[in-house]
Amino acid sequence: MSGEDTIEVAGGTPETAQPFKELGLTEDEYQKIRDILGRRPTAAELALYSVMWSEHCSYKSSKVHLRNLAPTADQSQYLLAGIGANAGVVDIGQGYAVTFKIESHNHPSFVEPHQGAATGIGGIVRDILAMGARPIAVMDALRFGPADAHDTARVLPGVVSGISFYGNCLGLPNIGGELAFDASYAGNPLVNALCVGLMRHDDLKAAVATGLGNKVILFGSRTGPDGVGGASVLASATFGDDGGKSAKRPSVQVGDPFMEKLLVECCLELYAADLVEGIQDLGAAGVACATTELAAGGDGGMFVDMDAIPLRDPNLTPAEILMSESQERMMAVVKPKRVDAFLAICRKWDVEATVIGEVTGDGLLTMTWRGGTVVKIPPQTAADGPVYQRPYARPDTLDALQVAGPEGLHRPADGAALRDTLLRLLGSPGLADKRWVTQQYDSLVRGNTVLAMPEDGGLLRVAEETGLGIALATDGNGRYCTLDPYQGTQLMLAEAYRNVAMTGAVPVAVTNCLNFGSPEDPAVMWQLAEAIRGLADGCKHLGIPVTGGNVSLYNQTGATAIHPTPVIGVLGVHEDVRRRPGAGFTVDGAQVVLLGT
Amino acid sequence: MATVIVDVMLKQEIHDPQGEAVLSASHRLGFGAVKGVRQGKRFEVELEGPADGAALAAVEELARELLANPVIEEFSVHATE
Amino acid sequence: MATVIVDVMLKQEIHDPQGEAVLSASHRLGFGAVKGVRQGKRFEVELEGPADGAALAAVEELARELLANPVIEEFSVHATE
Amino acid sequence: MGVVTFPGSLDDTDAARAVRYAGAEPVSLWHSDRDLRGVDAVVLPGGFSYGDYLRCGAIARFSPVMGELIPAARAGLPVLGICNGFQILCEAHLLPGALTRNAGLRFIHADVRLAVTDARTPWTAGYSAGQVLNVPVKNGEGAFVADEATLDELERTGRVVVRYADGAPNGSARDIAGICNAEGNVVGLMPHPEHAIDPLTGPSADGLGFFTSIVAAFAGAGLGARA
Ligand SMILES: Nc1ncnc2c1ncn2[C@@H]1O[C@H](COP(=O)(O)OP(=O)(O)O)[C@@H](O)[C@H]1O
Repeated sequence: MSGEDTIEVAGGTPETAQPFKELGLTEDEYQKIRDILGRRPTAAELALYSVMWSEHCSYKSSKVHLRNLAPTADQSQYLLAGIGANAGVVDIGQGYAVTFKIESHNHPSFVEPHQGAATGIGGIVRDILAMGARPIAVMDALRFGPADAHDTARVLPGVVSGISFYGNCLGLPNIGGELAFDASYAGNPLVNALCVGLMRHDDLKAAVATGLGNKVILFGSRTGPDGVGGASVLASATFGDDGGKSAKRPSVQVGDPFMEKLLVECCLELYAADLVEGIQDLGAAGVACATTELAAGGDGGMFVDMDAIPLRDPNLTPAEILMSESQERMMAVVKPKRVDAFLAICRKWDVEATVIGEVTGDGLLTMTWRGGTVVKIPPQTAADGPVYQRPYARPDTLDALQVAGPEGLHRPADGAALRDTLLRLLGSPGLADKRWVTQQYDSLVRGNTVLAMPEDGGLLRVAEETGLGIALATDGNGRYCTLDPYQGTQLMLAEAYRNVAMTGAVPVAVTNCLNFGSPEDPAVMWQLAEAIRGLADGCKHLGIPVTGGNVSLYNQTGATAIHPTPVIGVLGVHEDVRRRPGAGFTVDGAQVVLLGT
Repeated sequence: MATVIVDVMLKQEIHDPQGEAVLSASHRLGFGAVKGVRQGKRFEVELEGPADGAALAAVEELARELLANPVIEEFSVHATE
Repeated sequence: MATVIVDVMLKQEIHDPQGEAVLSASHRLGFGAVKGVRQGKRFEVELEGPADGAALAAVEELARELLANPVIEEFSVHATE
Repeated sequence: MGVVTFPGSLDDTDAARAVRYAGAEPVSLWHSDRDLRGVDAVVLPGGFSYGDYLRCGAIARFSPVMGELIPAARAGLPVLGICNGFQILCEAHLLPGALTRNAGLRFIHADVRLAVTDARTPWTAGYSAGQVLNVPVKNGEGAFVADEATLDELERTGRVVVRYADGAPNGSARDIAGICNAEGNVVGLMPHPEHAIDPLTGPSADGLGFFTSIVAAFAGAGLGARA
């Protein structure tokens, strides 16, 4: 049906019932789309709005609070691009800039741990690539249910093997991360992946479609039926509470790290040859998101000939093509004169590339399919999405939690009990050696890793001649943040900040991944608001900007939310990595000094 | 002693990068008549008793539980002659 | 269009850690009747023309050259019905 | 010294850096060029050529540059295959045996102690026999296998070049970490000497010897005079 659902058809059939609820839109949102268009949306348009207006893509619940982070950027002399871009860009001196970001892939990693985690790495790497940078390292912050829980035995090895498979094959050193266990993650593990990229100042790329007549090129893997509707359905709806019905479970995406490696090298060569006017990675929401954001970021409009999009499955409908989350794809805007050179570089890297449209001057995003127009919308309306002021309230269970301080806890009475307690602590999964995980990661590839596991922060050399480097650390603690999301978030910020400082680097920027439960629960919304307020205040104190991040909501099993878990990543600049201090006692007879209170 | 075969393949709609890599290598090697390749797994499961209905049913369950990942793969079970 | 199957298995004398891992997992899951497992690969090769003698011979060659490593693996080729 | 880049090669920049540290000039060789650009020796670096999707090294073996390299190696050109490079050399039958899934079925990255058992190849001449090196391994399919006759032959003819000193972390037959061909000019090993050239970025500088050995060989025995 959708094959013929053109805007003309839609205009003539206002009464046709549309599956907006199944696509995750509310009654109000659906009506708003009709108001914007002055008619009912076509099936393709409905699909497009549904993914763009999903919580995952539109930040509709968190946006009002995230605004509080913006002022932290003003105080930084280091920032070249801030929140709003795919990832923030930080000047690190000597002509170099660094971009970094952390992102969640929690829900897919629960459904299919190996591929879910693998494609999580793939997604964040393309984000960094789209900024014009060469990805140079990854980190992963992982949280699972109790180590002995049945699902943990399924999920943990799969997640780690997925990160190992994708990151190693891509040739990105894994320089650190976290591994924590808590019952609150048993039905909803957290898989947060960070990527950092390096560029020269003038390499910065923007996700904009400008220049009338410029061509739009889709390149990388073909579009298939992978994860159709994933963004709108999976990441926006609590799962596990649908009574076991699997109707909402989208097909899983399979990662192809080899194609991603080719895509990385291909993009970097395209950048070096100055063939790219604008570029966007295809993540959740695929072609819908890339076209909308490129068009909305530009000043004209965009025309897309959907018949030109190379498909892996010829039976896909326009709606499915728009929503497909097929991995390892990018979209670029290229001057007509340079298209041939662009395609030649893609051929060199065996990357399929196709001109699918061009920049227009009418301010609209228009798409045709088999002779009919199936999309014609003002792109900004899809890119911006609704903004919600969700009610929030401090949970009334908190007082009871907070009064139960450590004073009442049993203390070891003698040496033997102390020894026993210490051994139990050391043997607990949270503190035990992480080698089972970290051994599966290549931390050395590219030959610039100065510190990685088991150090508190990762340290990378950027310039061989001068020793310039960058340090990174991530930290999170859901238990602290349950007790006090404001303070807890600041504690995590401080910890990541210290871990970076420990390497000898000066902390200069912050990224964050906010993992919370359902925003429709006022208690969760309060946690989110408090955590963001804490982060904003903490960054103001420390004088460093938040350059980007990611919000992952609906992390819960049934009605029970995970612990509020902001994961904070801090980036530091190291003047000379050859002067890094190591952790651990190195010299006999050295003095041990305790700093701080 | 009987041997039962379990073939596990990615579902049709799931992307198969391995098969694609083999396909393009086949073309580079001059096997132009090859139009598509999908790569899967083959298990040879040796059983104590005969490959009767009960045994096949057990292997079937083993395949579902362990050998195949039902989220992305499908499988078929058959006895060898 | 015809589909030809290529099964590739490790030679008997080559150690198969994947098969062994599956074997012990089977036992843990209570499938005691399983006495041995070997894990190999299965390729579904789609051909332009019919799966006649010439086509099978070509796939046979593809298997020898590319799909199997004769140092450690053996293979068999057959058309699907 | 040539360093080949296949699609999916990852340690090519590291190998080139090691070549530079050893005092030679790295020349980058592209997989689809039928051209060795007159280099005196070639390094096949680590990585996941073609994603290692079929078998590690299986597809790279057929690339045009290998079409040039295989006869040149047979004619005596020194070739060092590291990790994926070793796998490619086995797939190309320049070295016997094959590399299979690690015993634990997981990717392993660890620093290992490596004993140099054959210091006669042009790639190991700078070491003394029995010397122990601290270098990293990182692979998912690093278990060397060959039939008993081949293993016996390798041992008898002294072609096991390096061995895991504390036991193979991956189930490699007879703890073999690296071997050479009968002539000694082609060496393959799973551990990564190019990641042990500077204590700043690796566990030691012990691996540099592979690269300085070959450079010394050019300077001494006139290997560099190859036409
Ligand atoms: N999921 C992971 N990915 C990569 N590195 C990890 C992961 N989990 C832990 N690590 C690394 O292992 C080391 C030890 O971790 P951990 O014991 O949590 O350290 P700490 O408690 O000091 O933060 C650190 O270097 C950390 O970066």
